[in-house]
Amino acid sequence: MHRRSMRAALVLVAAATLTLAACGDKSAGGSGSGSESSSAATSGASGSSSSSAAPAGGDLAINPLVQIDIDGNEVEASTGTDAVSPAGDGSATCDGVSVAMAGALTGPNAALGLNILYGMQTALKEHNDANANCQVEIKQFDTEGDPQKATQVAPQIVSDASVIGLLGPAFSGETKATGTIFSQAGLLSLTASATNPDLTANGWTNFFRGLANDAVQGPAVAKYLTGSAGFSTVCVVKDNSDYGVGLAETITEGLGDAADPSCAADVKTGDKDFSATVQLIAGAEPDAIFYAGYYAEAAPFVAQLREGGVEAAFVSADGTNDPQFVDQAGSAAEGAYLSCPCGPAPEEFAATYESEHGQVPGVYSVEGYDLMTIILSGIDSGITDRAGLVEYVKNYQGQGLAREYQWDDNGELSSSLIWMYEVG
Amino acid sequence: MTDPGSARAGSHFDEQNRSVEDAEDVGSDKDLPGGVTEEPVIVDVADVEPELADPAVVAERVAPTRAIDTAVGADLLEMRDVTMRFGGLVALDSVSFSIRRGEILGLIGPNGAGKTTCFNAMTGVYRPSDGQVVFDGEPLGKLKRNQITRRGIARTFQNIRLFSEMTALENVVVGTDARHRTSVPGATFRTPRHRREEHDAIERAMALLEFVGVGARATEKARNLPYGDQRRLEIARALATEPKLLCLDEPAAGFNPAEKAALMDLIRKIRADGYTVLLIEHDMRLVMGVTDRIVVLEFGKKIAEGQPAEIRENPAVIAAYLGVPDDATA
Amino acid sequence: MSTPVKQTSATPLGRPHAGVGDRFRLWWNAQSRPAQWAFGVPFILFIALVPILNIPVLTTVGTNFGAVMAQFGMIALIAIGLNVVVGQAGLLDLGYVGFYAVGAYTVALLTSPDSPWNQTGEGNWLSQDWAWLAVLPVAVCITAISGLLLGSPTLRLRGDYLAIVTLGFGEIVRLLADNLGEITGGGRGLSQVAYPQLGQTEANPGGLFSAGNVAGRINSGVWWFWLSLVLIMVVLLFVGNLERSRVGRAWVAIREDEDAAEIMGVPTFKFKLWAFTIGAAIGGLSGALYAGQVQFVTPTNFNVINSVLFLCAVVLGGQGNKLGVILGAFIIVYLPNFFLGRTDLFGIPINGNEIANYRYLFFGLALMVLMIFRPQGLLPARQKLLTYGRQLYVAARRTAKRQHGDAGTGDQHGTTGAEEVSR
Amino acid sequence: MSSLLSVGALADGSWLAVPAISFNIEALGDRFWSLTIEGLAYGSIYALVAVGYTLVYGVLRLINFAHSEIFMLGMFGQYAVLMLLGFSPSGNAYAEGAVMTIVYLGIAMIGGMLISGGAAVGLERVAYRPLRKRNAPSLVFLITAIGASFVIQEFVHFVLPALTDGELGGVNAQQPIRLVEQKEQFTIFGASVTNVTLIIIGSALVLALATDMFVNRTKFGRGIRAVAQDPTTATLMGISRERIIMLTFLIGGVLAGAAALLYTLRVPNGIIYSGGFILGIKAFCAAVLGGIGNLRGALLGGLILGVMENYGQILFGTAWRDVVAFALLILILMFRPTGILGETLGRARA
Repeated sequence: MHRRSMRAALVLVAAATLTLAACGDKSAGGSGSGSESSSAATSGASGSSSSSAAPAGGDLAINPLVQIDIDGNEVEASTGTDAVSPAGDGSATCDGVSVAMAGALTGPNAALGLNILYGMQTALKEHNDANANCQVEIKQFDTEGDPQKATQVAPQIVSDASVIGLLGPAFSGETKATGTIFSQAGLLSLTASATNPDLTANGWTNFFRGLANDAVQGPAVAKYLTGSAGFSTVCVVKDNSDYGVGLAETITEGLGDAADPSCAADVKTGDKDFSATVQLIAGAEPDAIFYAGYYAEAAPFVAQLREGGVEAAFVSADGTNDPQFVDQAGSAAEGAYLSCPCGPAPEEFAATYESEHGQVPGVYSVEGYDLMTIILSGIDSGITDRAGLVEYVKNYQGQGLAREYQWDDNGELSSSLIWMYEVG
Repeated sequence: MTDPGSARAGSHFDEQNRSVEDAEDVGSDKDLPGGVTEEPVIVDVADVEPELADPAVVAERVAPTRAIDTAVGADLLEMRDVTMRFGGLVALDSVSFSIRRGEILGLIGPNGAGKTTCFNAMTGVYRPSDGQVVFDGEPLGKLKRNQITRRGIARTFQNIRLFSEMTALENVVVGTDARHRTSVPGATFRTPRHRREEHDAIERAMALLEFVGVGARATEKARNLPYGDQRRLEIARALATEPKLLCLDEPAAGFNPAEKAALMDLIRKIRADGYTVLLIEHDMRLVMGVTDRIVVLEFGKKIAEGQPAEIRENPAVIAAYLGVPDDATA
Repeated sequence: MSTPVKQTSATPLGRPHAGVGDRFRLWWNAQSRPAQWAFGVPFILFIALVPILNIPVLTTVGTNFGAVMAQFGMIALIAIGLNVVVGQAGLLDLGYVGFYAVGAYTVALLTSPDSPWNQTGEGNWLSQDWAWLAVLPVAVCITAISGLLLGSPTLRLRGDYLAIVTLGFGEIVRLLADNLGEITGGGRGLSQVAYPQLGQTEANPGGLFSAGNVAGRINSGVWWFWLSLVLIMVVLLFVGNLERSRVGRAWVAIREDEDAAEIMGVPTFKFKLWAFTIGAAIGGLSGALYAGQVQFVTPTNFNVINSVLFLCAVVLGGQGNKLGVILGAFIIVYLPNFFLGRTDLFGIPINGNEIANYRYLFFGLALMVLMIFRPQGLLPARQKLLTYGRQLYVAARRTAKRQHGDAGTGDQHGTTGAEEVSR
Repeated sequence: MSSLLSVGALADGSWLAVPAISFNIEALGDRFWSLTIEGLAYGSIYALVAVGYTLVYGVLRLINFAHSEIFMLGMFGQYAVLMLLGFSPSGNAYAEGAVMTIVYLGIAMIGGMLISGGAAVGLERVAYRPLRKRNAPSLVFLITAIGASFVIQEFVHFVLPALTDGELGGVNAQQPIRLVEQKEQFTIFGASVTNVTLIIIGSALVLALATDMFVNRTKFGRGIRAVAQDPTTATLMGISRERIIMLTFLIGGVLAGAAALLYTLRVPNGIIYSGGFILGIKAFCAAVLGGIGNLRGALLGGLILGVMENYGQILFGTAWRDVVAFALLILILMFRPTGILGETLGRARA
């Protein structure tokens, strides 16, 4: 008897499901529509449209707002059309030269590594297509973002004689663990994403950072928030990653009195429920919330903030500056400020990138492209050894898609600027 | 398992499986997983240590070496008004009797009479709700089970509980370890005391195996031994702890008459070697044949105590067992 | 857990020609000590040389083989330690990574310049050169104490409860490292941890153990591997001594039937606590190696999934078998690296990176299949629990031979064995 | 070579810096009731998942480590059903009206229950039954469960996107489909109660009562308790152990599926391949807390854990939530080694 009633229930459910499914699309409330084929989610870092991603929160996208310096003052953007092209003049000759890429290519942190790799590949393709006599190769080394793994990978990079330059490591932790290896081998280590300020204080002569570090981003954004944006109380929330902790520290410092210690909170990477933090913030009634962490947590966090009735501005940084943030947070993301040392991707680049890799450029894709371009231009100028390439980068000065590149003695960019984006 | 407190530790299945497997596997040196039939390796300890071929040497090595305060014939263990309650159930109702040093005492009674509970009270598995167990002049009080063993009470189990992955010899050596003092530091650095104790342990364990008659299977895993040998091995393991009192919980369960006769001989031999023995057994013929005195329990109360001949004639005992033939009480 | 051992799958000892392994074991056990050394030492030397021999298929492609072997050394230590707890004493520990973390953090906290408790440098009590070595015993002791502290309240719990409590402990340790940012650096970790400063040269300013030593075949990874190999030998010796003693027998007895063990006079709680403490100390030792090799410690390296992997190494190799768990550790560490960056195997083109990417999928499947068909692990346990049991093993082999028809040879051994027994 | 140690510096003692942990008792007092209600909502999700652990443990003495993945599959299951119903991922809440929303939620919940229940039964068949036939020790079951857990996670991570053309699974969380917009309904003691909280607590209550009735009142429930208490006797009494075991897994799976839907109402962004793991561990904690093997213990343990960790994260800071949960577990087990309610299944020993 039981069995029969169970079966009957099953049939009923199935029938109901079918009927309802036939009713067709449901439309979402709010500003967007569920099935509308819009060119949604325009990424700030990309400036292009996402084709496959479903429309999220209507037509929200991350749009560049303003470029600021370390004091939070606006600076005229210098991005643009005069960027150095990886193609060069097409007459370069070289043989058996390769560039290594080290970063997380598999595992939970792979997205960031792949963004850089794809950016590099886009540059490489332009170069190799134009220079028939100089076919450079990218050698990929997967660190999984794990410091111990990185120490196993690094010797392979160093001992590969064809590798004359390294783009990476991607994360600060693995850079700390492997810095001595590359430094001792005299191998160029050009990072597109490791933003921990301490990295350039180790005396490594081979290490260059292709973007502003957190010690720039923190104060710059903090000053911008208290200055131009006019916020007087800010809650700083951080995750437990190397990146989040470091960034939160510089932001808090930069905010000074504006940072409200009573609502400073910690979350963990992987958390999806932030109700306690939301309650804490709701009680403090700040003007803005700064979140130091990645989009996977930022998206549910901002959504829950809005559901919890917190209307204060949501500010976050490069870890959140990803189309996925908007996709997942929906309308809650609207109006969020996202800073990034990374520059917005010009449309042409974004289109090429998407056609080659089937996805829109993510955070640091442009850096991957720019830095690869610098290495390639060094190779094109006839450099064939590691020392030569380090020297070349040290003296390099040129325009990239994202910014102008020139390094100081420590390996930091001489003019480190931050971009502010707004979701809208 | 007899102990509800921690018996629930093992799963019910575990127990069930164990007994089922015992039934299937015990005493069968049959098929390997691959279907290959193999003979067991017989390593006779007498082969390794030829002196053990002489029973006198064996008996001497097995004989207890511990000083016992109690004189021969005096009370070694005394149950003083021991009451045991489980919730509303009274399993033992102020039971008093004593075991005298050097005797073989039988403890009998119909099913559920409280024999095993009594046993557990002595060996510290349960603490009496009321009353006292006094052993060798001192109350057992709140001693832990392993401490009680060290004080000199050893037991076997109704449902065999050997360490099945260990060899027969190793099982017995675990028993001898109760008298050893080496701990981690000593063993790690192989101190002289550790070496001495290890030597003693093996020597005594081999003698014990020979004594109970499983010397030929010293290096076999306990679970591969035939059923009867497993029972005898349990006795050897218990003797290895150098007890003043050896408690045997239905050692003849599942034995055929010939094996029972051999067991009776063994029990007598153990007593002759200087041990005191408490025997719980259903088989009346065996109990009557081997014990010096008998205590009869029924419904948690002692109903009779006396020599086998007296017990046989005791009307209360006859009433308790009325209509039930001796052999079938199990 | 009082797990009764089942008969169905294990091949029982005492049936000598059941398999190559058993036959080898009988032969090995019957050898005299010098003979065992004569065979053992070259074998260990061979293992030590594996990372520099550059054996074609064996050597990893995407990662440095020496560094992989260094990691293997650490995980092997972990597996030996966990084997004491799980394999020998039968205590289910799902938070073993906690001890690994305590060991690593002890070293890092005392020697990293990022830490407020840093003891190296001017005016402090640790000299820079010897800091790692000086802190090593400290790390082992502190980890042992942490094991004692965790064990004393929890080891009275039954197996399944112990599992979740240890898992909770492992997580608490990681979360403490994460949350106490002022001391541990939180997510930023502690960098520039001390390491043995040995053999500094012009070309190699950091010395042999420095991560920077990657030139040539004998790089820092190999040195770390050799160091861990030495430590493994020492630990194996001690653990082996324990196994063949009252302690090891007590552990096995507890594993098989805790109640019966206690009734046979085994102080079960005491020996469980010892197992826990010893296991913890070995885990801490491995953690200290980790901190020294990577010279950088963050909480993410110590999450639950690693605990589970360690446990898998033990079960995969064969719990209770010391060599088995080392093999398990090797498989866990080596296999993903084997495929990484490999484009062909024996001439067959493969996409190694893709395979490495799916490693947990394959790993999970392999575990499930293995548990069905070989639950006792690749090398099942055949513990030897007697210090002076050799004469018995000799006799066992002799008997085995006699049963096989080719009698003889062993008699002399037998006599010496008997003498050994009776002193 | 310099000296190994400099004792003077050691004796100095100034090197020892100890961090301060602050307590925010005021905040706890201020928000006590809202924390309690939120904690109960979260706790009832734990409770439903914990039932799966506890029932399987009661019957098989097996820690079904893969139960967290059953829960995770439930999240994907209800999501897939919603997609079939025509909903597409969006950051915004749909406004379908109360009645239709409840109908859709009901269907999604049933979808989640079917997927989870089916997966649990399948897991039992494929992974555990062969082991039972071989009488494997419990560590072997645990390792198999861990293996299965890897396989299910990686299936959703890598294989599912390939099967569904990228619609489901993969490395990122699913874009949420929000059917219910969180709104305050009323307040108790000054604490606001939202519609989502109401749905969660209400559904969990109904399901818990139903399960309790099922286990304690029906023939099948009696079978489960009989097998839990004494499998051999139960078999002799004509109860099919295999069927009871299957039923146990089914109930556990179904409740995990229901919990999955409730969880996604609360945390719409939580639908990711790795999303079951921590929640599963917490639910297992809850089961142990209440006394593993004890149905009501699991329910109680879930609620206690949910409420206590919610207090804890306000008291010590949000980063300490999990520490509070695990420390609570260890503390309680130290004083009550078999959990709060002891270990018997249902009313078997009442």
